Amino acid sequence: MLREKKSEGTIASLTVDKLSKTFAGREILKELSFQVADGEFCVLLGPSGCGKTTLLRIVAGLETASGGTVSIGTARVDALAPRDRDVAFVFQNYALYPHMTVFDNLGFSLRLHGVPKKEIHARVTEVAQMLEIGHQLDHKPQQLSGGQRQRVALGRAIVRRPKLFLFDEPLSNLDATLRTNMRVELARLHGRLRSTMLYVTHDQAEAMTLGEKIIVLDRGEIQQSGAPGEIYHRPMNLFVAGFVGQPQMNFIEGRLDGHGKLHTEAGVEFDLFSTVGGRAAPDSQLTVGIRPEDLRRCASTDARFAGTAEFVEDLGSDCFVHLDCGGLKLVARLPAQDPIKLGQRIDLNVDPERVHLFHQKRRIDLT
Amino acid sequence: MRRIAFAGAVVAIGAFTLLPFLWFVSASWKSATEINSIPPVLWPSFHWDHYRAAIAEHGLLHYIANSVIVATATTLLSIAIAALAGFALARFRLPWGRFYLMLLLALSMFPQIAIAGPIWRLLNFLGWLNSYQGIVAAYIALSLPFAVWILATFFQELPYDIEEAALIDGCSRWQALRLVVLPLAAPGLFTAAILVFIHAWNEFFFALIILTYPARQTLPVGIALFPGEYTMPWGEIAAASTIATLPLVALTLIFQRRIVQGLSAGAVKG
Amino acid sequence: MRTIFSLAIILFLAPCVEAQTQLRFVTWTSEAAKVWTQIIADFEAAHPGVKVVQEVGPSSSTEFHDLITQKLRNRDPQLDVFFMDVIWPAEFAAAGWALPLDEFFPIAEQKQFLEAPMQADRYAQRVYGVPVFVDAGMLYFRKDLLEKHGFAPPRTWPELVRQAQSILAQERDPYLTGYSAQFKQYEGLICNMMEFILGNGATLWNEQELRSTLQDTRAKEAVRFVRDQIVGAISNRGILAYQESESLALFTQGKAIFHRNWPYAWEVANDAKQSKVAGKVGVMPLPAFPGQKSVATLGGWQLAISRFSRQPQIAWQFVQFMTSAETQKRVALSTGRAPARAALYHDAEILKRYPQFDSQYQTFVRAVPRPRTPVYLPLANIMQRYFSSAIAIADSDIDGLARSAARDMDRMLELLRDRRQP
Amino acid sequence: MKRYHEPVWQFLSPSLVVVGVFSLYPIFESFRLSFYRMILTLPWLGQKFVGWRNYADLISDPVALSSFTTSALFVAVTTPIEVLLGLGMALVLNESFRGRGWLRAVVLIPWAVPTVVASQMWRFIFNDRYGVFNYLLFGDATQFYWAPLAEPGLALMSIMIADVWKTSAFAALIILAGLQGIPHELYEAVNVDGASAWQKFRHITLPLIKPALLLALLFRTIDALKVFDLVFVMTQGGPADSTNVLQFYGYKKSFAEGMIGYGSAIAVAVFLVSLLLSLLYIRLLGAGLLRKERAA
Repeated sequence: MLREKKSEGTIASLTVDKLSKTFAGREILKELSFQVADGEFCVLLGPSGCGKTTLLRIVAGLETASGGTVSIGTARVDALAPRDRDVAFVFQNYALYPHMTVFDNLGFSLRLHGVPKKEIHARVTEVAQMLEIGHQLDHKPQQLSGGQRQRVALGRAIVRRPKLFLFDEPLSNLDATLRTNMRVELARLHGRLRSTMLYVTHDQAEAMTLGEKIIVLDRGEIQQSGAPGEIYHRPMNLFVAGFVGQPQMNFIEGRLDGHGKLHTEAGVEFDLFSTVGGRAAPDSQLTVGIRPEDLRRCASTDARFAGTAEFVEDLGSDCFVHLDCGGLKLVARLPAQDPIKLGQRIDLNVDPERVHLFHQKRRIDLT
Repeated sequence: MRRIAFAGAVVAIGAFTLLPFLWFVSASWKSATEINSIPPVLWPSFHWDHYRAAIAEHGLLHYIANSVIVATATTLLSIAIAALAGFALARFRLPWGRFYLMLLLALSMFPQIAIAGPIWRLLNFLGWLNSYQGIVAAYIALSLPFAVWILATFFQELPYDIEEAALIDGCSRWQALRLVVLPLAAPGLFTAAILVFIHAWNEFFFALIILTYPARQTLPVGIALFPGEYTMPWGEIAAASTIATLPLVALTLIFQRRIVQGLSAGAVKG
Repeated sequence: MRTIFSLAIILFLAPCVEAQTQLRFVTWTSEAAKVWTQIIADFEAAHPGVKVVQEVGPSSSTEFHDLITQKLRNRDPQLDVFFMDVIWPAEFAAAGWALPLDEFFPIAEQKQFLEAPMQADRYAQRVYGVPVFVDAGMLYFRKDLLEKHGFAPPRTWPELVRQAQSILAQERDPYLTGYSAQFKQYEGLICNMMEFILGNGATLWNEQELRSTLQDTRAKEAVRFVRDQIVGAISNRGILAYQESESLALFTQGKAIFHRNWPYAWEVANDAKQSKVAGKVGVMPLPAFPGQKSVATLGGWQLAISRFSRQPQIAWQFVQFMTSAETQKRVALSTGRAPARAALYHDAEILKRYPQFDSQYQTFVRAVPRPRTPVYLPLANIMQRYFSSAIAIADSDIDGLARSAARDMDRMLELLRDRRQP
Repeated sequence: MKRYHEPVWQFLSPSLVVVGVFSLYPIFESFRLSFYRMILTLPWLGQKFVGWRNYADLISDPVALSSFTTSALFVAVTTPIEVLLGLGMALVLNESFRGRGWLRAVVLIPWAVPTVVASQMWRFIFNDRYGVFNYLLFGDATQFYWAPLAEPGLALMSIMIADVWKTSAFAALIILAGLQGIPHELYEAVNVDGASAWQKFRHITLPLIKPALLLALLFRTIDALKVFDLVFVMTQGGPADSTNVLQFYGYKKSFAEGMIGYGSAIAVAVFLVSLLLSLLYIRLLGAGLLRKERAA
């Protein structure tokens, strides 16, 4: 999702330096450091339990870190109470004030900061129109639908015009179609507000559509951070490669012989001499990674893989074929036009340029 | 079949709780000879001079007034203090938080009779004997343990993220408590309030030795003044008890839904 | 929240009015409260500059004792004059709570009062209380039933039992009981049992040798008589739970032939509004065992001055006023409680209003106080436990119970031995 | 790493002050006095520090031992009945039916009536002649009449009945709250499997209200050990000392006989028994009652 870069605004960037957190003996965050530029939409992506929510709560001040610092703009905030950090936090289950109307929910923070009534009314109604919840202002949260409640939670953050927006998986409670719509709305919203946003999710589709920068976390450590395309097309380690991409990348173990030829467990060979060169010692273990969409059908003569279709997921737009190539399980993403029947034998090949190579879990660049 | 059994249970419970009390209330409308007539007279002859005597001669109304003042002040202050403590114990991860809760529970186990003497000396030292603040301070101490327990368990069940949203929106802990937590905790506060109120309304021994000015004496002491050295005016005591219990019954009738809802910790779904 | 704290502030600053010298009088709400307030008003009129502040406790002796001792044990200066039960003088004197009144209360003045209460108010040759009114145990009976069955009022307990048994047999009223009295485990039980034991020529304790005499055969005989002849025979077992009000109720409902109670019962039993036997009631001194003299336990209340009072002179003026002949007469006339001054028993006006005082006078003169010792209350608890255990269980081991009760009493009395008062 | 200070002390100080001054000080005073021997009416005996002698006397004092067994019997009988009755009442009150609001208020009457009044009431009801207890049971056949407060065996039972009447409502309230906390969907789920009322109770209701049951049991045990007003008004420990509960015996020693030291020792004994029982309950029935550690 391309958005034009915003000129230097007043919205400060976020700096996290060597942040660590241990709880009951367990190391949850291990000296993380990263930056979020002004107005940038940064996504923290990772499986549940990887510490991404804890990190977000530490930035918000709802939890204290065991070490490291957090700064918004130039000021260090890790010693400040949440209310002094000028951040907004959109909770997973919205955390709306059940005893207040939507209008009061939206205007609550302004009231606390002593903003005059007239201005509160103006800003609240403006945001309400923007989020199409203008005619729910005097309802109570219980009377709203899930989507509406989610928008009120969002509105509550927007009204404040905070230095930093924090999102804790705000879409996870919505149904699929509503979730895709809200993704687009969030992205459009970011485009208009140009505020710095830190967004936590385990849903990679959200990460890819929303994130201008994605930080992949696992077990409290940053696996990789970069633009969505970068993360998808040049995963720096096995974890990122496996985690990003649906369905998951195929992995094939293999051993490099003296002449740059890779012998894989399925008996398939790859001539990598020209690409690997001297960068991998002979006889070392390598892992080959092939994205399902990179596998294409070909004539049996120059087929690199041949297998029978064990299971076919037909999604209409295309279909995922689960193949058994003599014990090696592969998944290929083939166009829906030529449907594959169960048990059918097909031949596949891959453009060597698009193959990913990993040695001891680290990526080896082919070019 | 289940319907009948259930209806039977309802009637049984109603009878078990109400009949003994109704028998005593009926004594308030019986003449002196009817009250302890042998064999007992089941239906009273409905005359009202016991009520007149209880109110006019024994000054029942000012005992009730004193009890209302003492019980209300105790409830308001006790719940205010207990809410603060309960909130802190539920929200801040204090290493000694659990110890403090257990200490409070232990304190409530100590027989009040035994600490009546030292409390009397304390109030005497403070010059608070025969004063509202004296008896109220003692009652707050007596009721705090179970008030804090109820409120701490209740706050702990309240969904935390609503409060965190308030902190983010700019509340201090105090503002978060006042503007967001207390409105949501109303049922819990109510339950603790009713229990504290009833405890203060019923307490006898402390009031006996602390409040000796007629102008300050509360209801249980007032009713203990009804009997003569050898005479037991059942009629007047029954009348006084009926009048004294009505406000409480009315109170509980109005708020009974809130009470039960409060006790079921975590009843508020975020 | 703000409202809560503002309410608390108002309460804490409740102003208390300071008037002239305050005389603090701790009493209980008597049946005739109006009379007392009027008397106090008269005292204040006669003593300008003195304001009597009344503090009130329940009339039950145990609860009033808890309240008064709380002030005295803590040397509370906010206490000048208070009512004292007839069994407390020794305790309050030894504990240093009651002020000796000899300097205010000359012997000549003491002679005006009945000897029995005066004896109770002395401890170690000094006077600690001025009697206000007296009580003594008496036998009430149904004159009509006795006449109907041709009986003269019984002189001895066995005679009473025989009469009760024959009346019960003939009346055949399922609710009727022969004898109603106070056998609940409380102070009243001691008053009742003392009348049986002393009525059999025995005693509860030996004052000179400071030891219990509950094990004497005559004492145990009396207890066995109560267990077998009264509780086990002519009385309903409910008597073991009766205090004055329950026992009197049986009599006023016409369901008791004989009834032991204090003088107040005469007024109640003869009041048609409260009693179904008004006019059919006789009263006489309690019976005794054959060959012995009738004994009545002494009761009643006195006025005492706290040793920690800052104004004993004014306190004495108040006590003197409250126990003056004129005040005593007013109290006797309005409350019907037997006065403590002997002369009033020959006062025409009083006798016209309460003729029974004439026949009861002898009982009051000869009434016997309970053991006068600083450890009376501990002894009382031991005796209550003994008597109740002895008469409440049909085949109780009276000898064994008496032995352990005597042992416990002696152990308490032992504490007095090493510190003989001068 | 500096962190902002949660205003913990602002929240806890009021309760600490009140509890410290008006609870801890008196209780320590009682503990201290329990190591002294004094008889207020014999001041020349002075106030001697006698260490554990009061407690030694307590163990060897036959009246104290019998009052301990009376108290133990009272607690052992009343608490289970009150909790069971409370459970029954709570189950009924949890169902929705027309008069539910009224029944809930009516159920609270016994709890709202002052204890001194309730004791007088039951003394009035249990009177063997003009009380309604005998009349309802036996009508005019006085030969069958009981004298509940006069028979050593029945007296304690009468006090138990009065206590059960007075406090079952409290237990019912706590258990009812536990019942209301059970999410409704659980019952719907098990209905689908066609569970009987008993199975529903056994497998869903009971396990989930265990904390509430424990709380009710705990508070009732603590209060039952401290029973005083009922004994004071109804029987004064009689007849034949059969209702002389520990708390009443302590009161008699401290207030009537002026033996403050010994009376305080009895109070401490009541406290320790109560503490022991509570710890036993919490150990046996699970610590669900205590605060769960807040997850990260």
